[in-house]
Amino acid sequence: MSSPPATPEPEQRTRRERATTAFRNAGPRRLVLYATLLAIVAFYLAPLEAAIMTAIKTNSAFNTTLPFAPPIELFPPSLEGFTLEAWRVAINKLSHGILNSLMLAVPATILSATLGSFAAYGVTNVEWKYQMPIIALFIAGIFIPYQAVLVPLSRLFAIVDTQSLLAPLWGLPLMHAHYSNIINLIIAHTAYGIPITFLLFRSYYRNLSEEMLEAARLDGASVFSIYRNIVLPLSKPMFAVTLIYQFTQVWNDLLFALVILPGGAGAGEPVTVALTNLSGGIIQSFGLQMAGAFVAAIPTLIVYIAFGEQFAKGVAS
Amino acid sequence: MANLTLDGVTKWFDDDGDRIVAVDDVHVDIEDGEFLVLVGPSGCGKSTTLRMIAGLETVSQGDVRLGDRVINDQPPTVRDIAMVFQSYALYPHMTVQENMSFGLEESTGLSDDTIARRVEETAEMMGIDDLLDRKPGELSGGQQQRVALGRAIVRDPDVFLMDEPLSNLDAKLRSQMRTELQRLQEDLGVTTVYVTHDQTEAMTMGDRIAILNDGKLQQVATPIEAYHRPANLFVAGFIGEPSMNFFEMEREGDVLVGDDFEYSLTAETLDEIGDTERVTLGIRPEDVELVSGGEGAHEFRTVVDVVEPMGNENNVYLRFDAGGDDPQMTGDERTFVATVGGLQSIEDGQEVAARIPESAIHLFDTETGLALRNRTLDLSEAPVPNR
Amino acid sequence: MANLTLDGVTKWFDDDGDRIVAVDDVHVDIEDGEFLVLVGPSGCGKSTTLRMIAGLETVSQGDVRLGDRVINDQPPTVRDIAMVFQSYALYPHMTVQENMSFGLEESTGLSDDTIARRVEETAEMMGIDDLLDRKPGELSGGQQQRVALGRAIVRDPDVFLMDEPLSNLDAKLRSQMRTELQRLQEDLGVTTVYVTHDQTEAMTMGDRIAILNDGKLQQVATPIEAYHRPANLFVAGFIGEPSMNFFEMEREGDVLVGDDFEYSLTAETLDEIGDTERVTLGIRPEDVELVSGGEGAHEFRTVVDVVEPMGNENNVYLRFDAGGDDPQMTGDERTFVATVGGLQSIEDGQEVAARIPESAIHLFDTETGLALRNRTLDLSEAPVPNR
Amino acid sequence: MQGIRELLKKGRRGSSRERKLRADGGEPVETHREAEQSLLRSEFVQSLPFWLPPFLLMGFFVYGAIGWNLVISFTDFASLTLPTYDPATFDLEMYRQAINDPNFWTAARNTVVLLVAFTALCLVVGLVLAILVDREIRFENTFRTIYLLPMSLSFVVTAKVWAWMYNFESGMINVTLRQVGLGSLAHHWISDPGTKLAAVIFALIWQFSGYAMVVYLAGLRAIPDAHYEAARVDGASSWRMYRRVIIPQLRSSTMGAAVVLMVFALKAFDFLYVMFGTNPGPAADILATMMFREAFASNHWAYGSAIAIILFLMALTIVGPYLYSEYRRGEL
Amino acid sequence: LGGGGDDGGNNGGGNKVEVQHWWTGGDGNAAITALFEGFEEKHDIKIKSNPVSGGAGQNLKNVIKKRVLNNKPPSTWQAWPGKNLQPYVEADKLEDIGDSVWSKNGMKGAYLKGPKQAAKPDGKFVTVPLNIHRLNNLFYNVDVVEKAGVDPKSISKPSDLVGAMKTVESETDAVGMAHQTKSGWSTLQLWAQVLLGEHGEQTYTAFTEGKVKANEQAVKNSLSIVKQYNKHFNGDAGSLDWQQANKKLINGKAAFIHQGDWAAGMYRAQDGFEFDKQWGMVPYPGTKGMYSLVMDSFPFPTNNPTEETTKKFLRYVGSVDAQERFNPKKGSIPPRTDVSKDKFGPFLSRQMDQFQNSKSQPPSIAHGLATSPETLTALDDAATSFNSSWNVNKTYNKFVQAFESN
Ligand SMILES: Nc1ncnc2c1ncn2[C@@H]1O[C@H](COP(=O)(O)OP(=O)(O)OP(=O)(O)O)[C@@H](O)[C@H]1O
Ligand SMILES: Nc1ncnc2c1ncn2[C@@H]1O[C@H](COP(=O)(O)OP(=O)(O)OP(=O)(O)O)[C@@H](O)[C@H]1O
Ligand SMILES: [Mg+2]
Ligand SMILES: [Mg+2]
Repeated sequence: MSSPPATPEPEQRTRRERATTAFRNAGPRRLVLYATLLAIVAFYLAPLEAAIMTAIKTNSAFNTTLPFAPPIELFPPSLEGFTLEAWRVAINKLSHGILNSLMLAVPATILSATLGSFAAYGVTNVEWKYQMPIIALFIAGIFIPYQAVLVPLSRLFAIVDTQSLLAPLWGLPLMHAHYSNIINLIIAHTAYGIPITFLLFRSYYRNLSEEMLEAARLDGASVFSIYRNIVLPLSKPMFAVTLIYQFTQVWNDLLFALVILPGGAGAGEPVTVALTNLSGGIIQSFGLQMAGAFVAAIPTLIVYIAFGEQFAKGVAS
Repeated sequence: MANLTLDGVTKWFDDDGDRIVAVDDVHVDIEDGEFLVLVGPSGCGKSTTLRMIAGLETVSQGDVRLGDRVINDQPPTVRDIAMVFQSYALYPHMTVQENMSFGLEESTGLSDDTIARRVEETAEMMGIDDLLDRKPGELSGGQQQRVALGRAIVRDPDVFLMDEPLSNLDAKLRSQMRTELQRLQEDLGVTTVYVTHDQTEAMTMGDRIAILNDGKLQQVATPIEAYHRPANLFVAGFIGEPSMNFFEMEREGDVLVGDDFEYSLTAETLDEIGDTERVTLGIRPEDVELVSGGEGAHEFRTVVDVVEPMGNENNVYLRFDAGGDDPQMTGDERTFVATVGGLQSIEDGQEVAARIPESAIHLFDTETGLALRNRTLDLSEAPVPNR
Repeated sequence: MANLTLDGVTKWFDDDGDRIVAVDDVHVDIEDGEFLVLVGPSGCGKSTTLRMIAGLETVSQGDVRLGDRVINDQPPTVRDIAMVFQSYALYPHMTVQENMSFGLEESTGLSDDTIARRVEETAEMMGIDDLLDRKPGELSGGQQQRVALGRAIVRDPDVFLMDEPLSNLDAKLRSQMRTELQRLQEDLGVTTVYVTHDQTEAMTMGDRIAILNDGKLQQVATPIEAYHRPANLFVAGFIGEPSMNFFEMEREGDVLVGDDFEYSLTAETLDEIGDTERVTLGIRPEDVELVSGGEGAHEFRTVVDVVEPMGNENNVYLRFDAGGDDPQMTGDERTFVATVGGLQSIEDGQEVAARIPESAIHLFDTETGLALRNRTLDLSEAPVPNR
Repeated sequence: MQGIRELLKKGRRGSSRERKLRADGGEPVETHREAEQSLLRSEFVQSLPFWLPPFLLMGFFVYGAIGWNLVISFTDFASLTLPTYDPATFDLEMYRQAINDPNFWTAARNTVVLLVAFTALCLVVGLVLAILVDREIRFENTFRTIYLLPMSLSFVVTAKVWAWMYNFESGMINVTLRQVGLGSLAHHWISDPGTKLAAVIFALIWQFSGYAMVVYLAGLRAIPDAHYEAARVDGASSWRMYRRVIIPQLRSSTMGAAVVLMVFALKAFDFLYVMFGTNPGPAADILATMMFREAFASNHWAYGSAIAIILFLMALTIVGPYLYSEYRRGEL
Repeated sequence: LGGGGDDGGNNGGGNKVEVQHWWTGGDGNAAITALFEGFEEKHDIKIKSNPVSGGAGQNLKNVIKKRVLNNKPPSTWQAWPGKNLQPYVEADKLEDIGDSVWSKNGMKGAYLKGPKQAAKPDGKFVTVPLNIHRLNNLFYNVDVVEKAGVDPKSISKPSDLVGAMKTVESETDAVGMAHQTKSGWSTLQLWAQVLLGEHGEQTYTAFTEGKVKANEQAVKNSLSIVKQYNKHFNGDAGSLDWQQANKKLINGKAAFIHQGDWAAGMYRAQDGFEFDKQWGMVPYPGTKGMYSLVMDSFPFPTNNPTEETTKKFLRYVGSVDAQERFNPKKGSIPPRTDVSKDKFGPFLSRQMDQFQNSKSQPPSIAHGLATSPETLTALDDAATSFNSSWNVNKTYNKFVQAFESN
């Protein structure tokens, strides 16, 4: 006995365009659409493009060329207006900040993502009473204006002197006393990062199949083992999103650094602070400002361009 | 392995202070090795019952016993029960091999070798040994279903619980897996509780079926018994497709009087009714006979409303020939169904006589719904021409 | 209102340069007021065909005609066609009233009063007039379905298109809505194209059914014709549940020789086969007769593999009695099904003789799948006892 | 045969009420309740190591700090003398001072303007972008990434870039205007108090409209194709389809995006700080900058804390109802 | 806790003097580096230089306040003296160094009254001024004023400057005055000079003492003069900082600029832009004979992490050697009157002469020497809004309030 072969379920593509067939058929309207999209691209990129151009211009080229024009003379061809001096100076002045930012952002990001994942699992995938208030407190933490904690925060790190507490550490090779400032920042960023990482992980964990987790319980796995063997491996994509998001947040922060750092060079200032201070010299150069801005932005730009897709997904959730 | 007993098991949920009773005082005794099917309409508490057995839901009242142990308070982890979920609930990041090993690793102290061997044996038995290195995402629905089963089987549990395991498969595959599953359970002889709301699965798969409605157990019986000897109106209406025809009647002496017709009863039947006044008469569509005459006992003149040809048989919707009825206004409530062989040609509007043989009728107390009398059965007929 | 014609309609999709032909040269003529059901397995192009008629998909080749107009290039907006979607596609933020008015407001210049009146009338007809102020989220599945229908009806279109409108309902509700829909269409007399992959709907609802497979039209016929006179193997296997039993045979003289049995043919039948060598013999489960003897013509000794009691009938899975077969290893491919009355008691392992009457067999060319001979039919039988 | 159907229906309808009645009658057996408790407890206990440490850390820094901040706002902590945490000296003096401080009201007004204008415009731009991108265009990901790109930048960076963009003489906006012969429109964008706040809002929209786009895009994608098609078949034009069928369905996307955008707006401090220093002037001063200025530049710690608390309450009035509605919808 | 900070963990570098300042670039950096070198040579003690840049010193001020509040001050730091230090004194955070520092090196004799006054905001010496910038300057581009036929030396009152600027603008392409209105302080200091020049030192002092209402006419008048100046400011004043404004003078796009004499540092750095040839400076009209003070100084905090070495450092700061190393590079003049002029260029030498011969040294309002920080903030605020509104009455009212709130 034979039966007709079972056709596999076709992959149903959702095609919005079906609903707007007119657009597909009418070439001109399609062109208008793309033209609009490109114009918007210009709007979003123009400031960045012009800033880059400014950053590679000599002062005189800056005064004589249009902001968004490259510093290249066509008649006669010359690169006279081109210079990387601003970049050299910017990198020189910001390199310690970049280093500090890395030392700060990487651990803070990993810590807050991990803790966020822990917490989200603990209140989402394990059933117990009264978890709602806890969840609400976690989530409300996202929306707290940081101004509301600044004064206590600065008082706190004045009272809790990590530098003295960790004094033995500074004697070790490669350690500096001012790392205590970075440690303070790591703690703060971790704590304030938890709510958002919690939310990201929670929305992800809520959508994990309940039945799958129950299956694991029936398979004899403990709460810990379920996390370790099922939830954690499945969280990889969400960790990517969270890490990207949190990294940019920490990297870009200025406020906490202003408040928590005691201030002063070598005190572990992250790159945003260093960039703010870039204008300290007498000669104000837009080229230097823009070059500095880009030097400081490069890591997050790279992260975005490389992982924009996941990021968009995470942001949307 | 052991027999599983639900002893007055009740489950209520808190809903903002209100109590929602999902399962209400259910008693079932499931024999060692028995295949019990739990059926009922959506929301009747099937899944909840199953989940209480598994330990995924606490028992509000009553006992769940495995053998002599009350297992109410045991966490699922230690119950030695395996469950197959509707969604299969395979671990998507693990290979089939890992999916199947996971339970053994977590719940037993077996060596890796032993586990690997057992997984391999089971996979072979299930015909999925060549899929062991794939991940669930790379499997078809049927294959996933088989892996889910394999994952349960490999643990060699005391009890299998299955919650609509076939409902995600397409019709053809479902009927194939149905037979396979049934055969497998017979071979393994593991006590099994199987939840479904699919008629066919309920009727064909179980040793016995337990029919739930609104959290209350309606009947536990073999499929045939449930079909032919329903305990009450609900079971009678729920089991069978098309449903049994019901007519609400008043008893007047030895005659039942309904809106459309009168039905005389023999003394024997009258005895069974006792002194119930309002009874519901039920007759299965295949027991309604279409005859040419129309003047015999228990024969009624009817008009064909709609014919649904099903190929092998036709469902004929009949209307009592009250004469002069506006045909357009004929609501659903006035028709009843007869199933006739697919080759008989019957057309809309045709007048036919329907015979409702007394031997085939069911009678229910309209108030309580309880069965007063079920059809007479003679199951001794030998294999004979089937139509 | 007008008749709808698909004239060599073809649709291909671009898939990274490759052409995927979803609908392939389909010709159907749908009469004014006819109810045509489009069936076929998943992915066969049913929805695509419907969407081309609606104008939601461009036609790659061929014409769609409404009356005499070719409507290929008309946007959906002006086609005067109403569609009921599988998901109902009710606008969740509008009340039922607004949902139903929307189409009239957008496509006609009717005054608000007129629209309100028409909506009310339709709602009354559909029995949803007390739901008018609710939003779709507050309706049950069946109510939503009714609203979706009402939304289509209120527009009084030339053609109704319905894409699996019942598939989201549960079994009981589905069978109820089926009859209701059918009756409604008869009353309104609007040309309707109805897509489904549900057997029962296809058989019971349509005036005619069009069976599609892999984008190609297999047969357009009345349900009964398609059941009893399938044009090819695909239709024969697709229509009917349980499926027709197929046996691949070689012709040797006037005898068909298969793996398990031989089947002699009368001259008349041989004529119909012509000189085809490899034929597939088909027999519907309900045409397989179980007899006590076993030595008559076209009778074969078999063993009962599994019995599936369905209540009103039993599906009996039979295995040819080749003797000594390991019962565990009996794959699905070796069994065939017979449907017998529900009251006959037959048990697993029992030996029975199966008769395959020559009048009931279908023969197909194994290579092309085309029907060589369909069963003889005598539809003239008057209403007689049905079993 | 209607009987059974009716029965089924009745059963379904009546069931919940009946159940309640019954359930109220039955007395739960004590042991079971205990069992339930112990089971819960074990799950609960096992979940503790996961959520408690992060919760304590977060709770201390977020809620602990807010509480502390509140306490400080009751003191008269200022300048270089540490506060005395003596409840007897607590008063609402700082709040009174705020109410009487015209700067506070300017800042509050600017904060509201910034919140509302920025959020609303961002949503509009984001919606338009989302609709444009959601048209099965080629290179959709590229477009989307570009539109979202500014969001990756620090406020410090965008403030630097826009400070230059807005420069009267060499800034790109004025240069471009002059280049196309609209020199008369060239303007002191960020020094003229009339345009200062608008310029800030514009730059912030540039930075964050991509976010609104992404949220709306997800919202649009969540609307079944069938709704577009049904609207088409119903005879609606594209414009009407979006206006009447699609956009009304984006309410929850709008809510979600709006709340997050407001949070961004509250954090716009960095932007203003880099662009204008601690004192952006009355035209662009917002509570966030005012708080920072008062606390960290003028050392009016208590006063700054009071402003912070007011800002926090403002945020709460936005977020509170949102969270509650999410909770009601079971989305928390 | 008080002891906790003393454990020496604070600077991690043992006995190094930690000096915080905001001279992170250009002249300032060169100057302070020279000073540090001098100290290290002399005492063989390492300096831990810990600069905080940005915000025109505001950032450093915030840092210091935070550290002092937390009882973890640096050894010493760059601070504007005068009333700026009042909060520290009030909170008892600065120590009297009248004996330990000021009595040495003949400091008390070598400093003029003005600077000494500024070093003891509360009557006790708490800080050591290192340098002096003059505030009452009017710089001009020689070419431009000559082309316009204006003689800056002949302008005797601030109000007369308006006419001069008109002439400049009618005769040349240059604007009358380069100015920045992006932040408030430039306008505040400009207005202060106008007040000083137009209404005399007494009124100026009365204002700093809070007697605003008593001088309503003077205040309003000086404000309206600045408002008149506004018509002659460069058009992009609102988006510049002072360096960019100053460049306009260098480029000949403006005739005048009012700034502290730090502005001359830019001229010095510009090739071919020489004092008295391309640029010139006169005391701000009406302020001849006065030397309006802006100073940097180094205070001595209580709870000092390196008490003795800090004192050594402060003594050094008050020494001729230190001031001779520092000031020529910085473009400022030494507060000590006994420093040789050899190392100072013609401009600074002239300034030193004028300083030493000045009748009075009024402290700068805009730099916090004359009023409490609170008042300064309020005045700054007022100037910031004046920058956009140019509303004399409103600004006057704010000036009044600036003193009232304290
Ligand atoms: N966690 C819960 N909280 C409150 N009520 C619940 C909960 N789980 C189930 N219920 C209710 O209990 C009843 C029984 O639910 P159950 O899932 O057991 O039904 P079911 O028979 O499995 O239905 P289905 O066939 O739809 O799966 C339903 O009315 C349901 O709404
Ligand atoms: N937009 C598309 N692009 C490419 N291929 C498509 C597209 N839409 C449909 N197809 C393909 O066309 C074929 C027919 O699809 P269609 O949706 O018409 O099937 P169907 O018969 O309605 O199936 P189902 O019963 O699953 O709804 C399928 O193979 C499908 O993959
Ligand atoms: Mg269920
Ligand atoms: Mg389809």
